[in-house]
Amino acid sequence: MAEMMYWQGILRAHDEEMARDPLVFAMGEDIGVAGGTYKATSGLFAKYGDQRVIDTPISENSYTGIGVGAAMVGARPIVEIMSVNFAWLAMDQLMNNAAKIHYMSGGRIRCPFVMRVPGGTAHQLGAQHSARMERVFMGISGLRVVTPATPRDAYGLLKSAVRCDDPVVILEHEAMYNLKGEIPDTEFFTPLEGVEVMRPGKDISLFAYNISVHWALDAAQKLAEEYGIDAEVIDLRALRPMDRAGIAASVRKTHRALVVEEDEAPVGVGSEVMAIINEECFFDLDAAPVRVHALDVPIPYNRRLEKAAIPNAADVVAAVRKMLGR
Amino acid sequence: MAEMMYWQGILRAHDEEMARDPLVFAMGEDIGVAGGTYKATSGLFAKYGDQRVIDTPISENSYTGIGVGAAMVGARPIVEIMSVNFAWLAMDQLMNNAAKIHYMSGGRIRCPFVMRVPGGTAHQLGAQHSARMERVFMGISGLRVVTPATPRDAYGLLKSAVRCDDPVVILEHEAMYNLKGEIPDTEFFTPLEGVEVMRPGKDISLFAYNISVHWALDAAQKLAEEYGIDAEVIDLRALRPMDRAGIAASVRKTHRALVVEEDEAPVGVGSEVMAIINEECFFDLDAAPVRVHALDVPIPYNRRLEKAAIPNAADVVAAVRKMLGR
Amino acid sequence: MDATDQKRLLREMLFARRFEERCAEAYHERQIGGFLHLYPGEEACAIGVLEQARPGSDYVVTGYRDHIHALKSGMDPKALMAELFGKEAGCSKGRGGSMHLFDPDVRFMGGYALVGGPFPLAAGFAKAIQLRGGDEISICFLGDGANNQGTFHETMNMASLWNLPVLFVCENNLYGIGTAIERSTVEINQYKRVAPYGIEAAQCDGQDIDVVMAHAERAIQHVREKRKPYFLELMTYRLRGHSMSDSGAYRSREEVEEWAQRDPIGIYQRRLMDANVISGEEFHALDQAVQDEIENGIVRFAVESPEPRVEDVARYVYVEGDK
Amino acid sequence: MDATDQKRLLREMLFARRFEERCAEAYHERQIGGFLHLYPGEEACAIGVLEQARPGSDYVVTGYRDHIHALKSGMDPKALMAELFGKEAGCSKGRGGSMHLFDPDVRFMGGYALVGGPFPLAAGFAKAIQLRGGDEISICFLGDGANNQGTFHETMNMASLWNLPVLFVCENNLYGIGTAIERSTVEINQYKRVAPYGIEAAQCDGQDIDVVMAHAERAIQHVREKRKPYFLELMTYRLRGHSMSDSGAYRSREEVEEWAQRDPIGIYQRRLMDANVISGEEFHALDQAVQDEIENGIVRFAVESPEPRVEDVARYVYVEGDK
Ligand SMILES: Cc1ncc(C[n+]2csc(CCOP(=O)(O)OP(=O)(O)O)c2C)c(N)n1
Ligand SMILES: Cc1ncc(C[n+]2csc(CCOP(=O)(O)OP(=O)(O)O)c2C)c(N)n1
Ligand SMILES: [Mg+2]
Ligand SMILES: [Mg+2]
Repeated sequence: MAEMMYWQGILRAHDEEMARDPLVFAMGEDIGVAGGTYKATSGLFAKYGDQRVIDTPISENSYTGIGVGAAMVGARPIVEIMSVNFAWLAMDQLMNNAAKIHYMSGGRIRCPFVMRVPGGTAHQLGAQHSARMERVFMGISGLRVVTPATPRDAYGLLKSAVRCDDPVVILEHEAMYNLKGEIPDTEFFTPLEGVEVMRPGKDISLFAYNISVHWALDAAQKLAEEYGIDAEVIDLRALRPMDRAGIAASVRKTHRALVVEEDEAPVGVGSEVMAIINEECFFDLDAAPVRVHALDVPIPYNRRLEKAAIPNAADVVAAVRKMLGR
Repeated sequence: MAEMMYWQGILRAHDEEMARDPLVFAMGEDIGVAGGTYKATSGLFAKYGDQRVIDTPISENSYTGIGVGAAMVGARPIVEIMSVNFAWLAMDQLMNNAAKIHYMSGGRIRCPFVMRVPGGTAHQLGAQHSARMERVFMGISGLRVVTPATPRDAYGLLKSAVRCDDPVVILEHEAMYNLKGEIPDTEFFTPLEGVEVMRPGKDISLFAYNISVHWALDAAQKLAEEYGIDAEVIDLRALRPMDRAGIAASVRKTHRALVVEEDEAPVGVGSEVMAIINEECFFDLDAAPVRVHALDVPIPYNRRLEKAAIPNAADVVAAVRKMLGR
Repeated sequence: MDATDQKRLLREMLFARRFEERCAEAYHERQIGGFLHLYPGEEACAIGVLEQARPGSDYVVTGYRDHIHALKSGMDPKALMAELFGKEAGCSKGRGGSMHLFDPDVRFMGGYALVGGPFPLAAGFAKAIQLRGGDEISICFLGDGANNQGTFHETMNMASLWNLPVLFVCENNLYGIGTAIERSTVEINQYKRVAPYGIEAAQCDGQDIDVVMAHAERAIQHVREKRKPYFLELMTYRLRGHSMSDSGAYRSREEVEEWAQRDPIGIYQRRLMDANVISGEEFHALDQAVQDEIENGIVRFAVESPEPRVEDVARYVYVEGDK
Repeated sequence: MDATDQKRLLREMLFARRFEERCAEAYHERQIGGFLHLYPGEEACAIGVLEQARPGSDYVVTGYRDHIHALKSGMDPKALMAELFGKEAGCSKGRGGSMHLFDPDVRFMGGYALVGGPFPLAAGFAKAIQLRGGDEISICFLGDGANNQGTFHETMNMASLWNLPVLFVCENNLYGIGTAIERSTVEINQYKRVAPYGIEAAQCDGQDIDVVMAHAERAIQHVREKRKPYFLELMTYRLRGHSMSDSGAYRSREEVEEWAQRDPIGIYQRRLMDANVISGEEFHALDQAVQDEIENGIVRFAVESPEPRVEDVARYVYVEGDK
């Protein structure tokens, strides 16, 4: 078990999969010679050459489509979109083609396409470079959407995604690439479905994903230490399909639910988790479920405004205390 | 008060606004010489000429961006995207620029941009031509999103959108252009915010929008006639921003809620309405709120499968009966 | 090309014509739904080009006007017609319809409704070929209107930059739905648009299958041997509307009439008759046989095939869910 | 151009250089956040082209490397620096930052972070001009890398087809971040890429402001009088990294050194000194004055300006919400 950074986990997954299968290849802007904006593909160009580690022109929709086409005939592309807002440019190929081809062809064509997308609010990057778009990817039938909260899952989800015969979008976080954590030395695969209980608890379920898992864990610690509240922290991890049973199981145990997300609220992960809870275990609830989320604004540049727009562990603590009246 | 078709309402709104203001102009594929796929711009080319009624090349992202640019300096574009799936191609300009420019510029630039998008599941058009994408538009701060259920609102919402200084997306329905309804002879404007009670009732609130308003109304009639259930039908109409107070007011009255949408469930209008109800009036609920929605599949071509994928009035009736135990 | 092959080609074009006409009928009888885009007038394009390719080995992709490309790629016409009828025996199991034909067994990769979408897919097939090695190529057919989509520009650059073995065939029929090419496009000669990408290109008559084949041969050889893209523009015309709901008001009667004179089947039929390869009677018999096959072999099959089971509506969303 | 104007131009370029260097310092001191893309080495491009335009009347738009375009368009440098410091007095009220400068009062329309996004916006400004009448034009500056985006192709076609009065200026600095132009683009001469759109185009040295001005004059005259687009490619080089986090490892020391010899300020300074327009002492004094103004007039203003009120974070989402 070695301590590695988030980006190193991603790099290791690339390397193992590329060494194993000559049809695995990586594409994206500045991923080759430069090694990737976040180093997640560093060294691969030298090792695997320019046919398998491809620096693309700034043509998001078409290099995505080239990846989709290659996947349709058996190759295993890993396409990086440098920052999530740029994914809007690639949605046509991703949504209209990758997501639908298996169904439209009556199951005759498979599309083992992987897209990696750094996103989130980093540091004052402004409205056109700060966003989470999970809501958008999650809305489309045929895609799988996962998002790692730890270096271990950054590694394990990419491994699983490359082996999966469905198109998978992996949402990473620009502020998490240097996060450290343990990754087992032997190969392993994080499942593309199912939640993970990051901290068991009995008083309330905190549902989170990606960076907000860390806010939830911080909040849970503080709630335990200072307020004697025992919060369960659930990493949703697989955003599509979502693990309805896993969500319900936790709520049945704690009878209270809070969803914390970096994104603004309307039509997002929080609303979907709430809807699932309503559908699965409404009468198990002792209190109205709560969303903790970003303000509904484009992300501002000014650092105070930016901070004000994004939730944090303290917001979770406050919301839980309010819900439990403590 | 004249009876008009949905497309005629849209056409009348175009015509009135273009006659009034020389900076109002329309763009889209085949909207000019051919008069538009659904006739919604027919006759305008002859009346206003090719500088104001523009047949575009098949270049969705850029003609959308041209509209956005023109709007930023005071013109009033009405851009038609021929069918909603093509909007994926235009998302970059819509989401990254139109939605954010007012905020990013600290309020210094306005973007009175209007996009009209026919969508929905028409008749066996298949996965790449059948979709509702309100979930996608609704998720983005800075946009307004509305959707007319009647010819009156098809007229009134476009009128309001053209006069609005914010970017507005209007979601129309490919199967509704020939729908008939009354439109007042004098000019009027449907508000871009707020719900409308289409049928008052006391036993349950049926939340719907666009085509599903008609399913809800049909269901309400049947519920009243056959089961003595008095359903209130609410046309959500403004999907962003959503009228939280209007939604809550109805639930406080009926204590039961159902959302019916043409779209598949995850991360959509239904989940957002449920989340709002949870947040606004959880303890007013006598039963778990329910979503009636499409199956979570790309829309199949075969007509039976297509029918099976999309909900209808009977599904609403069944869900209500189940909820009320009658 | 010997007489047998010439007769076969004539038959293929005639078959394509009759097949499409029969589709139109079935559409009017509401046996076929959705959007239906037919190919009459353009037969020499798909058939001429693919005559020079290696069906089952080379990948083929196109837009929504895809029936004849699918057939010439080797798709069973019964599976095609059954698809249009929405049947389980259809090439896409009734899930796709006219715009979404697929047959990976013969490497016919679709069938797409979004204009411009297939450009990058075709380059992607070529990318996979490049990784695997071998001398297969990828062939992409699209219309003139598609060239205004950003994917055209982006894909041409990458295909050339990365030496992808892909042949782009532009079927220039002078219109995108109701918009005449000169109203949407500055450079109406499409083959001239790829010069900045360093892609070799040519333009030729798309109504004369011999001309098409001659150009396609060179084009395919270029792609196959040089492992580089090529762009071939075929000047053609659709004799019917864009789709079944098209009034056609945007074209003059004279224009349509002029092009009808250059019907690819008429041109080739006259040529073969002049050369005594086929007689008027033989042609008539051929036509009868074709229609008979379509009616009794193909349409009947489609009519009699079972519908997909409604319980299976959620199958094929994920590969996992296939079972 | 008389000596006064020549000195003014030299001062403007020097001001631009010192302004950017001071931004880099402020970034290292964490007074400026986010992404910061600086312009040293490219000053002659924005300043030379816009010298020929009509600031406040013509619309100007560019990407994220936008400081100098904003200044030359007439933006108050205090408002610019305050924006970088995230202050309420900033040109975008602290909401935009370096990549999103706006000043509609002088028709500087931004400041965009997505590569290729401004192409259609610029054409849109031109469309509005066309509807209103008048002889204003729209000017769009973007890099070489942006030309691989689909919006380039789509916008060039429409701008030409509809006779939109827009000047596209390509600042070809040979790289898109760390990718050399020949690794991303088949045709490295960018002005040749617009031929299929029927757009007049030229390429020239972007380091010599006299050359830039001569070409820009012709280009702007073409757009203003003919009411048609024009494409001007300026060959240039950025002497710093792409943004503040760039290691620069992808360029050789020799290459950078060679281009540093062709620093636009050095070229112009030498020319004016040779012509006795300015002496070495005068230049030194000018430099001192510029630095003094930046430090004591501009940076101080930015430092002392108040932050936006956190309560206002949700303002400016909708126009309605402005009050
Ligand atoms: C992205 C997208 N935009 C618009 C359309 C609507 N549309 C369908 S076919 C067509 C015209 C295409 O013309 P062309 O490429 O010349 O092909 P043709 O039909 O003439 O063979 C258009 C605009 C679409 N299907 N997809
Ligand atoms: C749509 C989009 N894709 C990718 C990026 C990341 N990116 C920022 S600048 C840049 C290079 C642009 O190069 P060029 O257009 O030559 O401009 P330069 O920075 O050299 O002035 C890239 C790839 C982006 N900002 N937007
Ligand atoms: Mg055409
Ligand atoms: Mg550059």
